[in-house]
Amino acid sequence: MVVISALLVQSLQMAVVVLLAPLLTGFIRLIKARLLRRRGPSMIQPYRDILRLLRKEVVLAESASWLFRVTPYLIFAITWVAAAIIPTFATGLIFSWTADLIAITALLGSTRFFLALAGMDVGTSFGGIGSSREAMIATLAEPSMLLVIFTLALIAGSTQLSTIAAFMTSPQVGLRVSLAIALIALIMVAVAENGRIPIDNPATHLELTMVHEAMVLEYSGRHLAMIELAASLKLLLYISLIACIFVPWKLAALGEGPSAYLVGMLAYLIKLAAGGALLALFETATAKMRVFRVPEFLGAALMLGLLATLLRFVSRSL
Amino acid sequence: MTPLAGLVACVAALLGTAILAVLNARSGRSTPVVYGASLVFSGVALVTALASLAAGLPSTGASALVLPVGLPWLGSHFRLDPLAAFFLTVINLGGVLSSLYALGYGRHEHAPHRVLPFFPAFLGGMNLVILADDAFTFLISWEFMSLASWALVMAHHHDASNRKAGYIYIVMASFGTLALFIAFGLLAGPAGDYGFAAIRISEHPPLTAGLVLVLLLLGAGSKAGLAPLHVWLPLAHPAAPSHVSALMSGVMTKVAVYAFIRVVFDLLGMQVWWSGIIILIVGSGTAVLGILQALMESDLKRLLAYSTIENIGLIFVSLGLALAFKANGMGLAAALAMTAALFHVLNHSFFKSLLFFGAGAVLTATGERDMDKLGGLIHRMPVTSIVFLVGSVAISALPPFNGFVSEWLAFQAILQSPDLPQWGLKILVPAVGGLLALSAALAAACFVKAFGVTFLGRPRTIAAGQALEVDRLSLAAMSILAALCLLAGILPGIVIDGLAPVTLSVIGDRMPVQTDIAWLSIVPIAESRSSYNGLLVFLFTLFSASLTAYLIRRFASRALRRAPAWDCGFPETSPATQYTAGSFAQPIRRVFGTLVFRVRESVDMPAPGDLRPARFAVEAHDLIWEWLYLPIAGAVGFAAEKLNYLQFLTIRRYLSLVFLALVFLLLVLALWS
Amino acid sequence: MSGPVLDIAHMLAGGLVLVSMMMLYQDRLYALLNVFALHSLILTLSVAWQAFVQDAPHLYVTAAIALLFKAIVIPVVLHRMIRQLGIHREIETVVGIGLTMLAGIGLVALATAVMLRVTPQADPLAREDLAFALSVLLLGLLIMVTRRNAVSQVVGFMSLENGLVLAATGAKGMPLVVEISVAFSILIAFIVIGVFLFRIRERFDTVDVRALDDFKGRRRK
Amino acid sequence: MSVFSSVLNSDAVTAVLVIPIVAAALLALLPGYRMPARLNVFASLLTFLAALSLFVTGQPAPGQYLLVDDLNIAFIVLNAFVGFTTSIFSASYIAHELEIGRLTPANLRFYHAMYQIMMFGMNLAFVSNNIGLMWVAVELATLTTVLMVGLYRTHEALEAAWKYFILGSVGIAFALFGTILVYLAAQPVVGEGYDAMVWTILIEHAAAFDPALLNVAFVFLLLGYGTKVGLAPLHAWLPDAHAEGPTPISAVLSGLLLNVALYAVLRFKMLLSANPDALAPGPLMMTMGLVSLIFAAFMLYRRRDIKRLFAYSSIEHMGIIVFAFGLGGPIANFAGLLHMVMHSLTKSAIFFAVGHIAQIKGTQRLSAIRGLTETHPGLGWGLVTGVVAIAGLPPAGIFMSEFLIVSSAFAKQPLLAIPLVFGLLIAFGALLLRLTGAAFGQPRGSVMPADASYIPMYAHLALVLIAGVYLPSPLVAWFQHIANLLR
Repeated sequence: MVVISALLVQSLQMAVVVLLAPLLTGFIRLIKARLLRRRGPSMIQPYRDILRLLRKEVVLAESASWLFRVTPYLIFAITWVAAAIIPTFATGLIFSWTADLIAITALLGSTRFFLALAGMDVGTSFGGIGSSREAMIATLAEPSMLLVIFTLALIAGSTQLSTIAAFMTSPQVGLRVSLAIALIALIMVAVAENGRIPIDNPATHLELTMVHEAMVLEYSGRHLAMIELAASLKLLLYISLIACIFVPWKLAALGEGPSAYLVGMLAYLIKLAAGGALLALFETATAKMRVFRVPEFLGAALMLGLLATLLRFVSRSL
Repeated sequence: MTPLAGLVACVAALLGTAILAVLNARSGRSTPVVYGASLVFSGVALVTALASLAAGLPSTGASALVLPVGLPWLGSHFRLDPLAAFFLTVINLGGVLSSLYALGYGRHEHAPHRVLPFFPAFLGGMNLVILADDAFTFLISWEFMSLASWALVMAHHHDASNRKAGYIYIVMASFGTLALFIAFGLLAGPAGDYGFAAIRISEHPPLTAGLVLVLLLLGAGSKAGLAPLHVWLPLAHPAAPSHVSALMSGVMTKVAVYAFIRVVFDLLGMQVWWSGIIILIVGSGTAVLGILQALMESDLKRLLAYSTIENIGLIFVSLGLALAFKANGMGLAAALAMTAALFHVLNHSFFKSLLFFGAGAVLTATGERDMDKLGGLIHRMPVTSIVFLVGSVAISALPPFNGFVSEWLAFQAILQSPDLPQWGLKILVPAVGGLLALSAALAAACFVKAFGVTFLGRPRTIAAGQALEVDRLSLAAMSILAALCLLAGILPGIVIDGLAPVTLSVIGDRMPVQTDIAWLSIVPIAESRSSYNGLLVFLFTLFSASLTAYLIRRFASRALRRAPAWDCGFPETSPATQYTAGSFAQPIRRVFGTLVFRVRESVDMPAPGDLRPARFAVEAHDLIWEWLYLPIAGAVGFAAEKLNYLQFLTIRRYLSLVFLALVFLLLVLALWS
Repeated sequence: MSGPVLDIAHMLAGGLVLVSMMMLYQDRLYALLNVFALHSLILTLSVAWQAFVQDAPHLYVTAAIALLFKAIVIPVVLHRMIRQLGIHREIETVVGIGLTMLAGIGLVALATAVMLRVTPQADPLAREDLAFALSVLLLGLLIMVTRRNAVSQVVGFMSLENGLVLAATGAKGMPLVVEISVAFSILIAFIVIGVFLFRIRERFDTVDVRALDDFKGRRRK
Repeated sequence: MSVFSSVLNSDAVTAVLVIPIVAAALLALLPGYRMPARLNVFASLLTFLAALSLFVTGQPAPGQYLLVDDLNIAFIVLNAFVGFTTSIFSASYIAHELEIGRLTPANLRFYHAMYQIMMFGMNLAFVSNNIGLMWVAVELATLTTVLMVGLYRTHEALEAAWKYFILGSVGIAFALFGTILVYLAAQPVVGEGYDAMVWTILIEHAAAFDPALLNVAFVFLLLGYGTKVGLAPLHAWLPDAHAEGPTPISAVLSGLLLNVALYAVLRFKMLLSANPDALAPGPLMMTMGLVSLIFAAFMLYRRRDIKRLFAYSSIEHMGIIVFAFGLGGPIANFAGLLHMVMHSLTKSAIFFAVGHIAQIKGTQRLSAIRGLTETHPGLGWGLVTGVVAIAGLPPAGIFMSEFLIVSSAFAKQPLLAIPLVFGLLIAFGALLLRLTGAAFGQPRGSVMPADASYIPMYAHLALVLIAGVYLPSPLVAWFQHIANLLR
């Protein structure tokens, strides 16, 4: 009986995650528009875009191989799996024991790996630009992410998200400098990974500046839909990751009644809205960096991660 | 017929095949015969080793054998214990698959008589090193292995760079062996009891233990490719035929790791904790430097050789951790670190052999090693590209393949470091963790480049355009390796439990049993701490991918049209506009290269109206080669030049030399007390 | 060996060392040959005296060889060869005469210092005799090393050989002395013929590779 | 039986001496080329069989002049074997030299006679119990090689012979002076006359000799015979003698003559170490060995002539052997003996190959010799195996001896072992550099097939390769007995 209910909760999480992702993207675009004193498209515009794309015909380049056609499904599936493991409204999900935080980072790494390959598959220079810049960003973002995970693992004594969330709500955590530094580093990495404003502008298609867009330049129709959905899913994943680690209150524990799940769901929606709003605010406040200033930005993230780990080591309390 | 006797018989058979191959090297059909024979003998050795490992040889009562060969008064001792059994499995698996691959690939060899006799000798030498149980047999098979691989590197001797690579390789191998001579001289002591059993019993003062460790780092480290001594590896490995490069990179470097583990962990027993620091620094330095060099390469086989250096760095970091934990008495953590190291040894032999086989297939199909002359091979060589993709994903440590599991175990070992008492280690381990993460990310970028530039996009030359798929045997060998990579990634529990007797015999402790954990996931220390389930992640991904595909097929449109690439509206761009290996690595080179290789990029843009073509030049320096090896070569040359005058003196001056020697000796006698 | 016998042998050996020092001083070839003849004469006397003292008849043969071969034949042959081959009479020394003399004195001091350690229980004659023999040997070698032209180096070698014969005859009852002195005479004959055969005019250096023109610059070795 | 064996044995010793002399006399008379060459080979074979018979029969009591003990049997057998194989090689080498006219039948008669006299000289040196007789024998062997080095009558050959002759004479003078000093040291203890020159008597009373005299004697003997061994400051004659003389002579020089002088040095080292308060010979020999090793290692780099390259390699290996005997102790002495035997076999094999290569290519310049394994596989791979063996790579015997020397050196004298390892590495680098150049790469120079005699070369290399892995136990026991003898 317990297993069935756990499975139910898990499938609920998977459904919720997929449904909320476009809404979150739409909400962020709406907030940015309103901050710029524009009406902006409605929140549900991303749903319409995805459905439109699903109906359209796929225009495939002649030199594209089978990898080009398989990648969108693979990227969406892996991102969906990663998102399904991160606790959103409830911890102790049945699948969360299959992969810890390091595995989730590695899963996201493989999505980047395949996307970069897809970018180079068609054999155009823009795909090359996107892939090589994505590779450069990844070489700095992933180590910073892992250093943040080291800090959390050393403080909470585990890399399992449920245990970390439980530890964060327990009184032992207290106010720690290394946690604050880790949060900043995690936010910088999240911004870089999702290709938000300081690193890459999700809105424009300007060849010289784009990173993420360049790789998916050749995609169309249902493939593009899959990739757009995966991108927004990834954004949701990062925000729920930050929420689960640093704002873990009101997460329903395993086996509690439906009321706890409702409360958890509500809290999660509030966290998402807050996160989206903060991101929109952050994006309108800063301008996009030149590509070769990105290494300094991510280098700072890497140093912060290392500092957090070292501080954590230096004394138990800090 | 104990397993050990069987193994020694297989080695003797391999050496016999080598001698036979020498005799009828010229005849046409000797290629399949030799490779078939080495396939059979390595196969038998593989089964024996695997059986004895699985049967769980008691680490103490391992079977031993003495032959009247070798040092006259000692005879040569052979011993099979779990550590030897594991490394024999790795070697002979590599041997079997490279023989299988060579059955197909060998036909294209235009000078078979230079490769055939030395291939079985090379395999036999490696097996002997693992089986040896006394210093002399160990060293003679070690150096025989180097000699056989030198001969293989010199197979294509018409190319001057191959000759240079062979020369540098054999000189550095000899340097390593002399370091090992000294190490075993110190271990055996003045009485000269060279048997490993005697060395284990005799007590070694900490200073000698430290010195032996450093000498091992020089000897075994130079063969494995640790940082300052790695310069020969990217020259020699690509120079050999591909199935030999796979053996050298995938398997011979592991023999060096075995030598390090056997002497430092088994013979020396207790170690001082600061020796861990040396290994950690050297290992992490090697890892980062190796992969940065790989990123700068545009020659596919040299790229793979440099990536071997990176993986060896990872293995030595795990070994350093194991040493540090063992020195502080943390048995469980040491066992975890050692298992991570051994797991990575297995993984690296899988995917590196696979990648070198792939490079060999590309070389046979296009006759080209330079990535900038390839491209679009995925259309012409479908199976090779799939298998190469599996290898690239595995080596970039991405789930669900095996590279990720050993990386994950290494990170779990690093996360045990707060319990270490010493300050130095406490600070160093996270920094090393950071470097490992950096090298893993760089590896992923490197293999995106390797696969992307070689297999994807449009063919850059006619040769790449007309490539044909390689023969079935090579594909079979590569597919087996790809399957092994996936299997080891999905079912890591079985491999970890297989390694348990080895860690028990070497560290004296083992990881908790993994196979009886629910759903086949692995839990290194505690459930709450961390767990990973390769199988479920793989199935979960497959399920969600197929679910999505079904839904889209069911509801979305299935229309599809082929058209010229959009490319932001630029019509028919030539294949030259594609990203090449150099341009792909340009952002990373700009970030890391200026510091590590003193990279200078110079763009010479002509003024408008000037007909000169624009010039772009990248100037990079291999600092280790320029600051360590060239000065040494220069010094030797200078000394040789100066001493050379002594050859052209007059008779009178030679007489004055004799006269001075006489007067000097008489003075010594006069002054001698 | 009572006092006076010891003194004479001693005096003759000392005389030999003195003449060796004189040879160092010569800077003319003809003078050098004459001094060498004197050197061999004193050697003959010393060997004859030893023969008389040790009443060993075979030593007379050595004395005769020394007298006939080295005191007379060799100097005359060399004399004529110098005139016939027109060898330049001036002896080119590598280092100044003064410095060579100093070196010679140093060598004699070294020889005596080395020999002083020999314990007195060996009979005293042997100890002094050896010191002198060693000095003559070292001086002979010094001559060979500091002279540039071939003839003076041959003379140096022969004086070295005289030192050896002195040592050999000094050792009482040593067998094979005659055979050894005969062997050495043949050796010297070979050298003199060699010098004549190769027409080595000026110095050993002429035979040396670097001086010969067709080898210049092309260091083939 | 003992009577018979002693008779037979005394025959063996006399046979070892008489056969070469008789052969020399015969060869001096026989005109032409075919017959003398075969006789030369047959005589060497007889000498070799006589030497082997020394094994079988017991050792005769050391006489006034002759002595046979374990130490010199090893040297005699090695000497006879390499002499025999070199005579086979010289037969085919001389045949070719005659074709291209570098040698005339006239000086062949001289060549074969000198060859056998040299063998006689060497055997006499090994067998002689009287240190004066040993001096004469060594001198005779050197004189004959001087004449043979000058055989080609070219300017370089004469110049090399002249240099060898002058330096040799000075060396001989030192050795004689040393022998006289030993006699003088022995005379008060042993009494006058022959007894004071007989080695077996000397070794018994060595403890009572005057230490200072012994020290001076050892210095002169080391410098005297050291010149013949080719140790560093005294080596000047060796490279030119090897390069300019006919190749069989280079093989014999490298393989055997250096061992004769080394044998003499060992005999006197045993004398010295028997006297406790005399100067220990070890450090002196070790320093000279190291100087030779490192000096020769550096000289290998700039060599342009292939025979001069291997001449310097002989100096280097002699340095290692003298270092090993200087180190002392059972392991090091065993290693020294093994290294000496292996070096003789390998170096003569290399010179066999180099001889034919020089004939085919018509020159000895390394720059003109390329891609041998391509054009002449038999010779090319023979040269590769030889150089690999001499450089100390397994499975050759030299690897085992170098392993024993380095590890025992490190266990006993770590400070001295570091320059040893440094020298070995430098020499290794030079040898392999030249081998890579000569044996591999694009073939260059004439490609005419070689009608070379491969039997002696591959016989030697087979022995060396087998010895690297397996040494028969009687041989090992015998070598260990000698090692203890040498102390």
